[in-house]
Amino acid sequence: MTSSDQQVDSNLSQENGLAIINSKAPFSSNYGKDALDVALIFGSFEQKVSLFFQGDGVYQLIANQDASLVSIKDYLKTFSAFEFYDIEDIYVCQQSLVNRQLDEAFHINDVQVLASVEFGKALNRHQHVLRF
Amino acid sequence: MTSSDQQVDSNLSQENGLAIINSKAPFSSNYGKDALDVALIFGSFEQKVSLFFQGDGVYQLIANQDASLVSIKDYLKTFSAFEFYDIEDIYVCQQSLVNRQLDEAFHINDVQVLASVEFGKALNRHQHVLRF
Amino acid sequence: MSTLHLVRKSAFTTNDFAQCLSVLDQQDSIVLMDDGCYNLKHPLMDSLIKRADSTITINVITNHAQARAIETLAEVKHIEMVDLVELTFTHKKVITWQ
Amino acid sequence: MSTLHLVRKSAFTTNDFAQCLSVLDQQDSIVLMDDGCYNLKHPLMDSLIKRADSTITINVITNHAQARAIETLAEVKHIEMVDLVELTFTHKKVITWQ
Amino acid sequence: MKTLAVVVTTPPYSHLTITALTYVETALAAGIKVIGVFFYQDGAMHANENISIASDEYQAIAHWQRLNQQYQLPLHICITAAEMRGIACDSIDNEQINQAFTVSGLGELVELTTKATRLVQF
Amino acid sequence: MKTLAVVVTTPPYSHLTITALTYVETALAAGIKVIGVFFYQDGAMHANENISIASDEYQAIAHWQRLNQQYQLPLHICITAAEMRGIACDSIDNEQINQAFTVSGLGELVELTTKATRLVQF
Repeated sequence: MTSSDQQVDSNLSQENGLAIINSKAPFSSNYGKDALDVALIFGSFEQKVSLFFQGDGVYQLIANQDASLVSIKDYLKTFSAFEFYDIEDIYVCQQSLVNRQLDEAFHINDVQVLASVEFGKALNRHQHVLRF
Repeated sequence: MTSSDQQVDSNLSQENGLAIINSKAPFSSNYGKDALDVALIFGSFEQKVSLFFQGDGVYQLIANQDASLVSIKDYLKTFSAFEFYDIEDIYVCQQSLVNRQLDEAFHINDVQVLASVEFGKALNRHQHVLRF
Repeated sequence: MSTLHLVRKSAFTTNDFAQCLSVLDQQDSIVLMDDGCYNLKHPLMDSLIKRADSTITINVITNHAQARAIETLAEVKHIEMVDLVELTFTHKKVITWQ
Repeated sequence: MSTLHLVRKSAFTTNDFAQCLSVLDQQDSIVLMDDGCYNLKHPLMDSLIKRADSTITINVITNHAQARAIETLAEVKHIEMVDLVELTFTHKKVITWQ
Repeated sequence: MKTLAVVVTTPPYSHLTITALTYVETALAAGIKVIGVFFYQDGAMHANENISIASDEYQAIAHWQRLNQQYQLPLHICITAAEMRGIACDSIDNEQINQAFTVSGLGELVELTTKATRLVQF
Repeated sequence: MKTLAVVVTTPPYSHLTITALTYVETALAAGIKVIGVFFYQDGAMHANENISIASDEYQAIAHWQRLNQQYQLPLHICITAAEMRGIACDSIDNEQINQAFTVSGLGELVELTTKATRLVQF
């Protein structure tokens, strides 16, 4: 863990920033892209934003997807820009992964897999919540 | 059962007409109204149309609802026009009612409550199916 | 008071209510509104009410339930829209499950 | 052949697939497409495959599953869009569960 | 002769529409007679001439137009659904309506359904 | 002072929008400072001037306009969401955009979120 990570962790003890819950699968609706656009704009305004993936939203994080096979522009690739935008808190609900028989293999780094109670606690550390 | 009902039943042995499956609750989306509009236009063109209610769609049939309490125009009242349009086959899935702890008390007459297998067989008697 | 959860969807059709319950904290409150009123009859509601240690307050918006002819439960508090506005500020944040 | 069922939604989120299965006839076929591909990993699929008397054919559109990185099952036939067009006419009717 | 009628209820910016398009295009290429596509509910938004989708995204509307031209595929939008969604349908020579689409009533859906061997909804 | 920002993601023809409207109106009547409503996703369709809802149905757009006038309630639509849904936002004096609404970017949502005591999504 780098010192900048520790900085983020200590910020988390205060109630601040926006939490975005992603609850939809990536390829059938614009919800994932709409949530991403909100996350990136908060990042570019240097406002704290954290991403939560729950339910079918966890499919947005899974490795080895290829949107081009269904003629969709792959907005998931933009997830690799999170670091650039200082979006460092990315949480995924463990139970949602288990229910869907998914491994903890993601297409971005530093995803934190949390049990439901911890997932809820992480949500609680934010001032505002939007869900897509 | 009147003689006109028997006529309808004998028609049912052939594969014909449109079946519309209603799967959505009445007051949060336009699906129920959109399905109703399709049913009535088929009726007015004297084309056979049957209505199926399954899942949260069964809430469209429940007695004692009052859309005006939430400022919605009550399209459910138009269900009473089904007879006028010769829409006589109205089926509701029994399991869906049981799951929702709903009595078989409907705001229109002549609703046929069917177990899943019979519900599926009634569906099968139609040439085309739309689901809303 | 912690989080106010607005539940707007039927748990008979989607899993939004289940997701809400999975992150629910002891100090939270729930408001059933729109199609969320149907959840009064859902097995998830039974288990929520039976949680022995529960301090969670469950509310339903009266006219939303009445419009749908849904009978309510003794354990559930009936509120109006003006109460929902008040709850918005007596809790620290609001999450909408829709 | 009887009815062709197009399943386009995840059973982890909505109950459309469950509704489809409740009316399924022995001669019917299922096509998993779009988010319906996720159902390959759903418990409902296990029980469908294990139905001892089942003559139901289960298909998945290959690129829809591949795009989603969903591994498929031996019991499920991989098809392309041109096969779906053909199935449309080898069955008596089509019901879309979306 | 095998004839097909298709109902599309998803908007042009939904990825689900790509599946509908691919299906119809494949059917046409296979020599199936597609007697018409009826755009209902959010599907009616397809005829809005002002829709602007980012150029690197799938251009569903242009794709439907191409099928309309190449195969004379009839594309009907439901007038009631369209007007609710901000497409004014009352004037002649309406600049807001994409010319590949025909403004129709639900009666057209009855016509398509009664004529088609198969009806498929997307 | 209690301040509220509201995000609306449902279209004007959805009955869910009535709940959002009633909530905002009740908050305003109770003296809560509503610093703005941000219309995102299908909510952006509210600003389409050509939307025509049957006169005996709830007129959500007229209702938002009234709140805008009576309380100077700021109504923002997301430009990207609007353009995808057929509202051309590029011209000045745009006749297609309902004048009660302001065409904004997502930056406005950041502004509202950071200023508001509470953010509520509908």
